[in-house]
Amino acid sequence: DSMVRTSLNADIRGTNPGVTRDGNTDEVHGHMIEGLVTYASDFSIIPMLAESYEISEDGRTYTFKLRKGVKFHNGEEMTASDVEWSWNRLAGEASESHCKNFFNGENNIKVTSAKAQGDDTFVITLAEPYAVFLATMARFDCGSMAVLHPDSVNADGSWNKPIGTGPYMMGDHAPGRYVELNRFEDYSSRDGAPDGYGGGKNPTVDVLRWEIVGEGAVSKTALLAGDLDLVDIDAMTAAELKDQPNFSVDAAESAVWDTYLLNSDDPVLSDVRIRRAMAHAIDPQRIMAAITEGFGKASPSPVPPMSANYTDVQAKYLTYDVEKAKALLEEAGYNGEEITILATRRNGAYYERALMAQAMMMDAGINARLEVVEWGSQLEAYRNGSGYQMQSFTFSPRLHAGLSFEMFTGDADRKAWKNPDAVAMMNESLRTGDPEELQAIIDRLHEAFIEEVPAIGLGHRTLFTGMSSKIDGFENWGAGLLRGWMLKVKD
Amino acid sequence: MSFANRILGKANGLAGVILVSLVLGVAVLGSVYTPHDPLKSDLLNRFAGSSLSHPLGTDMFGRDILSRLMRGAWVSVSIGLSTLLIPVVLGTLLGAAAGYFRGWFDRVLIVVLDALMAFPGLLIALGLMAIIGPNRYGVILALSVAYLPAVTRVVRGSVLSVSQSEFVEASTTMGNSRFYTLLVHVLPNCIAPLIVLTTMMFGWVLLAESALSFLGLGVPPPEPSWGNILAEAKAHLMRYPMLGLLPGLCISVALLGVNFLGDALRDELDPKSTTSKEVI
Amino acid sequence: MPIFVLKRVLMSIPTFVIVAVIIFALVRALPGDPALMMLGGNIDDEATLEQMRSQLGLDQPMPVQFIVWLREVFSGNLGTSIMTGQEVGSLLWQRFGVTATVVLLAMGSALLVSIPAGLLAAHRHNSRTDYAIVFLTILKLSMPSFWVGLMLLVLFGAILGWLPTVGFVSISDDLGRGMLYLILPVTSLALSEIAVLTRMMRAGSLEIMGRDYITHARAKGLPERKVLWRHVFPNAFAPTLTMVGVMLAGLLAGAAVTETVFTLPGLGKLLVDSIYARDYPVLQGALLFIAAVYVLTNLLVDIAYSFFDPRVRLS
Amino acid sequence: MAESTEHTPVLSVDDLEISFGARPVVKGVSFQLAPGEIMALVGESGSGKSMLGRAIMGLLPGGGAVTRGRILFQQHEVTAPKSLEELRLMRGRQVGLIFQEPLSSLNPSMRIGEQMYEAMREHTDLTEAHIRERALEMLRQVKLRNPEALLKRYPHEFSGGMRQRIMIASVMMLKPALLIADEPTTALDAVVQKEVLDIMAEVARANGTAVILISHDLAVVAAYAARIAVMEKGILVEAGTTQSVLARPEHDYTRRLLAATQLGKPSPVKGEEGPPLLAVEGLRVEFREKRFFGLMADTTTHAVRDVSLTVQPGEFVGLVGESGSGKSTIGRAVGKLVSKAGGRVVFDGQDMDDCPPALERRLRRRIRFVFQDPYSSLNPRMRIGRIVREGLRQDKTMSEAAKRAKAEEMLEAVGLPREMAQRFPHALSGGQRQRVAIARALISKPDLVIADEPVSALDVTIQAQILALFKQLQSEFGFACLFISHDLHIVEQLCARLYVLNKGRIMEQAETGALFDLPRHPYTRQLLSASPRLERAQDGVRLASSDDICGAAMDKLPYYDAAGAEAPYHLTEAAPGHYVALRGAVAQKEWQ
Ligand SMILES: Nc1ncnc2c1ncn2[C@@H]1O[C@H](COP(=O)(O)OP(=O)(O)OP(=O)(O)O)[C@@H](O)[C@H]1O
Ligand SMILES: Nc1ncnc2c1ncn2[C@@H]1O[C@H](COP(=O)(O)OP(=O)(O)OP(=O)(O)O)[C@@H](O)[C@H]1O
Ligand SMILES: [Mg+2]
Ligand SMILES: [Mg+2]
Ligand code: NI
Repeated sequence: DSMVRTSLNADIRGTNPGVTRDGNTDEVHGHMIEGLVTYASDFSIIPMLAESYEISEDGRTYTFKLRKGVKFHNGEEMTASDVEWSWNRLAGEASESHCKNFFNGENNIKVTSAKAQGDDTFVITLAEPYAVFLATMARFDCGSMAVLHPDSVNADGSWNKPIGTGPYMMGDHAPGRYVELNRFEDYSSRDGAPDGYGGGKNPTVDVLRWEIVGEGAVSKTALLAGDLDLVDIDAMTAAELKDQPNFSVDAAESAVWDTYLLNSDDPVLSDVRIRRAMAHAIDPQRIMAAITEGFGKASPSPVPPMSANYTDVQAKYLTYDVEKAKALLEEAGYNGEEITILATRRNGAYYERALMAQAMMMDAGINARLEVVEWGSQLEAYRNGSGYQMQSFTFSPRLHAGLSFEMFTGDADRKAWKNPDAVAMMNESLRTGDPEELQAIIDRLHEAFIEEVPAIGLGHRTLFTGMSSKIDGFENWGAGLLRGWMLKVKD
Repeated sequence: MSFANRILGKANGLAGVILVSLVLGVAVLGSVYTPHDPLKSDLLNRFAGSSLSHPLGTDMFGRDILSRLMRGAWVSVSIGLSTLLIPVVLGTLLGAAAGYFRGWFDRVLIVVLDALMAFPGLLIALGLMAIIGPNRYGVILALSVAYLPAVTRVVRGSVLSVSQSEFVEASTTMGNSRFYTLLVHVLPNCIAPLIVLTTMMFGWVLLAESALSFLGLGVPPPEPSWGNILAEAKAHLMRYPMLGLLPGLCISVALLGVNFLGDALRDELDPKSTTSKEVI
Repeated sequence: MPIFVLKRVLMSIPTFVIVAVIIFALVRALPGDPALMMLGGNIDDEATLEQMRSQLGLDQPMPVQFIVWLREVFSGNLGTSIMTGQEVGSLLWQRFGVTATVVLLAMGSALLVSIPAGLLAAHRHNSRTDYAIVFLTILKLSMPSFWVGLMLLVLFGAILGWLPTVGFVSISDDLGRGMLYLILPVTSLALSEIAVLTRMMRAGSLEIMGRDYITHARAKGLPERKVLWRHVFPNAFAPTLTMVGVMLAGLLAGAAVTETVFTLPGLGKLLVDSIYARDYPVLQGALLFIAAVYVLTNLLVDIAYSFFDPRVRLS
Repeated sequence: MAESTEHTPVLSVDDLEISFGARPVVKGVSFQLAPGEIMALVGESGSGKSMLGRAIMGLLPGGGAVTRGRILFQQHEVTAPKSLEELRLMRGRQVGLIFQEPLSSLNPSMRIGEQMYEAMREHTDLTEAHIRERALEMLRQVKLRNPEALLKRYPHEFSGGMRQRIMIASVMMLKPALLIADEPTTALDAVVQKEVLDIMAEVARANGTAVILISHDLAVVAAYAARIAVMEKGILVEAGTTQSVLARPEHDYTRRLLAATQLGKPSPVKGEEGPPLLAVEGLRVEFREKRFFGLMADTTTHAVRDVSLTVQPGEFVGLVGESGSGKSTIGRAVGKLVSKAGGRVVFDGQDMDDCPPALERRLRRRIRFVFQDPYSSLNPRMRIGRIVREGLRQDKTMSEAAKRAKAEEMLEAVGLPREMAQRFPHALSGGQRQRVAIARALISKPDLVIADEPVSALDVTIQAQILALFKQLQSEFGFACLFISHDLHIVEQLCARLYVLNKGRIMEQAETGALFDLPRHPYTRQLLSASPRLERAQDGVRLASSDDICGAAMDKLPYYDAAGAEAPYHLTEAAPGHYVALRGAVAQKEWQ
């Protein structure tokens, strides 16, 4: 049997997709389950278990035609009633999943009905049209609203095990030690090449095994020792491994956005000139180069470069210019008030980014101070939108340009950008179904973003993967999730 | 011969004094003068090798390593010493009282200590930092609390043994108060393990501070301490081992000094050691 | 013995109550919210957060939460993990098994090395052997255990390729392979312990070395080895023994660093993970469990203590 | 191993000098010892006797070294051994050393049995059972009762004399070719002392063992040794056959020594009438040894049973009795160092168990102790000066300097040079430590001194000096003393009244004069007759024959006998102030 051994920095939280989950868990689940639609590599939505879908004129009714002959891991064939059951599992009243709130009107989208029609049609009706409905359905944290066989739960309704349609099925799970998935022999692939999280999936590796390794240095050592085949590595290790014979390194830009959130409610930072001065004082290019060992480059817009909505407009940002920064400070009457940057010692260079920003701000005459706290504390400050002036922060991939702004724009405490005009624009971008209109709104949003500086973008994180030379077929993509079905093992 | 001369007359004493003075000297110097600003980063000059202006090179942010180590010496040594204060003084008193008076005091203390020890240092550190905020007092307090039970238990154990001695009984029969007996007769005879433990703890504190730093709980960066210099170097150990070896070396030197000095002190306090014999 | 043990166990009940209260208060005082941690940074809406909170029972007032927890604990139910949904009781037990194996093996081998080394250093006081032993132990004391662990891993795992770098096989499943996985963590832990215990042992022995009964033992014509072993050791061991107790308890409570570096699914790693994830049930359960381990270990040490010093009576 | 023949000496010491640092403590000592010969080494306390003994073993304490001369034992050059192994093989097997201070020489954490066996195991091929048999036999020979049980016990559970006998047994068990016995009987009463020394002499004769008997007791020496060597200040001042040295002492020191054995007329210190200063009433002390944490049955030692005694203000009271009879325990009970199973201790009209702590502490300060084992009662980390000064700690009226001066004065009064104030206890000789303990007790002018064998390790000249000091201080500030001793002559000199103790019970109690003149209880008579003494003859000093001890009333009374301890015990007044223990309740008139 061929096997690929990779690592996770923490154990999966469970086997119940969309319910017991976190980032690591989603990656494992993603191999076992599929939804009706999913993301392509440019983050557009493509059908997955649906053969095709149609959106009604008024944009409220979505009709999914299901693919035929798709088998569950237990050998049964997928029907529309399974889809309806699965939908209710996550989005129904009794759902334990956070995904339920995405569809019950709590957050813009209200699904009024989701019903099977016959054996191969599934229809969802919305109370109001909403452009990102499909993108929401495809969310990884909901397992793309995974379609599961009802036997996945026990008779009493409690969770048993995932019986999905994905190319891999659940294997051995030794808690705290490893998770194994076995290739699903009867997997019915779509035609064509793999595209993002969809397209044709023709798995060749029999067993995928994730070892739980809490420490990056250890997984790297294990890779060198040949005990692991494929691991996520940091920039430093990538630079080091690059030239080693039996290993290869993949570096790919992702949609993970590294940024500095500014607290506009703060007395000092409420002056936009100060915020702008800060943006001019910070050089994203140098910082990105430093934290990626030269692999990555700056891309300060919240919209990721691989997005279809990333244009020349999004490439603009307040450039590094110390003189300008000083002038702005002068103008704003800045008087050496202390500005603290909140950061944490956590993977993801939060601390390093903060430190470099601090040094640069000091150069421009800003009295910046670093405050390093434990992650839990920073997260709390983030959520409350208070207790910080500036913090280095990272947002996980948002695969719709509107959502890229939504993640820090809105009325909630935690959102850095509360300007009503911006919020309105952002909401608009989520509603429109017209691509051109969307692009126009996104462009306007970006201009306003640069103008008002609610956050200072740095760039989209470069993800590094180290592999032994026997691994073939690996390709990273913007969402950063491993796609084990593309892997091949050389002999 | 004076006390100082006797210490200096021994190989370990001499080595201890030299190393400790070196470290203290650098620490004091580092608190007022460093060749470069230890906080000043220079992203164009990262991981620079040794040069005239940066004799030990620069780190991942282009900061001068020598300057950071010098300032770090001050921070680490002052934290290390202040951290030792609470557990050693309080632990000795508590342990001594428990071991000597036994009875309910001992029992209650043991209960409290067991309770205290049951909390991992990390948790205590987290809790304290939440209350005091992430600053060096938090570090000092958290580590002090973490090491208190060890000292208390070790002292208590020794006191249990020593207080069975007849000279302790002799003191009691003289109508000396129990406190006096404990202080003058019992404790000085428990000094050996205490010295060893204290000198070892100095090292633990420096390293523990490093571990805390890594979690964002130590001395708040960018202020350098040997511990957080070490912690920051972790990611670069393989490629730039010097970043980790240098602070490690500093810690080793300080520890060697303190431990040698402790050994010499122990020897000196041992009435049977040959050098302490006043020849008449 | 049973009476004594019973008394001590009864005595430890207040410890547990104190511990339980402190645990609860401390855990709740930690900054950070489990629901928030669980969702990571991706908080998309308050409703989700609230839903998560009520699922975890965190929306109840503190005292209610405490009573609920205490009641559950007394009925033997430590709850389920927020993180993984596993039963906390069985989770702890399982993890403790791993930690205990490693820690006890390490402590055993550490004692085997450090007692003779400490005795030897004291015997050859101020000789080159003594200085060498002191130097090595101090050197070890100044090396972070994380670093030492990693170096061992790199050397034996990556460079020499003799030992596995990741994974774990329980020795109850496969003794031979299990041992293979244990060598490095045990060595790494033992090294730290050796450094500490050797120094304690040396100091204790120096103290005893000058006693008249040691001279008397020599006057009997005993070989030096026996003098050291039979006369110096038992009398010098007391402070070391206390230290063993303190360390053993500490390590059984979790050797987080070692477990992280050597990918052992042990209690320490669990504890640290649960602190980071604010996994209240696991954290609270683990702390209670650890308190029990402490009480028990220290009890054993106290019993052993009176064995080494017959004058100290158990009270 | 080469055999030594009759005419070649087993041991020859040649111009030996031992120094601590630059200070020699043994200066140019030479002597030879033939196989089977018993030589006594007497001399001033601190004259280097113990160091000489230890040098022969090659076991000088740290800091001490042989700086000149050599020691040849059989073919082995001890001062320049070929290897350390050579010395080791010699120790124990061929040269046995009985240490002067038995308490600190026994390993506190090892059972007595183990400590006895291990040397046998090392040096012989005997089986375990044999070794145990030998150990039991040896313990029996030194008159320890119930040796099977003793083997399992720890040193701290024994009385001073018992430990000493254990030491003797464990060393003699190996039948060495040379035995160095350093003050082996300081804590033994006359009866046991005689028996133990007889055994030693017999073993020596049977095995051709040469013995160096270090002793302060010239009477003992006269009884057992063929030759005497006298040391003073590190120099061997005189050596010769016992007879000639005793009869015609040549050196000045020897003469003084012999002169000091004549203690002159007893001058007991009588107390005042009125209420007693110290009254011990019905004291009982038991040691309960829990086996296996109380799981197995307890073994209980009744150390003191129902003892009542009084000490009048200013009175010296003697407490004599067999080793292990509970003398020290009574003293310790008064000092609250052991817990009482019954009875009361009343000091100056105040029940010590029933008074507020502050008052109790004030009372305690008026009582001072001299412990039987001086070494372990001195804090090893305190200099002598400070130890003595500590006796004055409670005196708030005196300045530090005055205390210092007083302490040095006191040191001189007990015959120690002032400079000793700077030393630590381990750097003193046995007798010197004993004197430090006395100085510490007397310096604060207490009302009561409980002195447990305070002069047992002192040579007679210093003994006389100390006794004189006691008397002088007594007349100066009038303290009372409970004097615990095995040495009847000293007791006779000092004490107004005597209590004779056996197995935790008082056997006889009377004024000293009356008791010595007319001892009634058989145990007292035995004690008196066993005690050797020197008497002046025309040609110097000789050993007095011991059978002329007044054989008083050979009555047929049912004396209480410790062997039948279960019988009812009754203390009856035989004459005014003279009490004797009888079995059962015998009416007084019956025997008057
Ligand atoms: N460790 C030491 N350091 C320095 N001086 C010492 C040491 N031990 C003994 N002495 C000194 O050496 C001298 C001889 O001591 P030693 O013990 O041989 O006397 P001793 O003749 O046995 O006396 P005693 O009859 O009192 O036991 C004493 O004056 C003593 O003070
Ligand atoms: N701590 C103890 N544990 C058990 N038994 C003890 C203890 N201390 C003393 N004994 C026993 O009590 C008895 C009396 O001891 P004590 O020391 O009073 O005798 P002593 O009269 O002073 O004898 P000596 O003249 O030999 O010193 C002895 O049999 C001894 O074994
Ligand atoms: Mg002597
Ligand atoms: Mg006694
Ligand atoms: Ni021979």
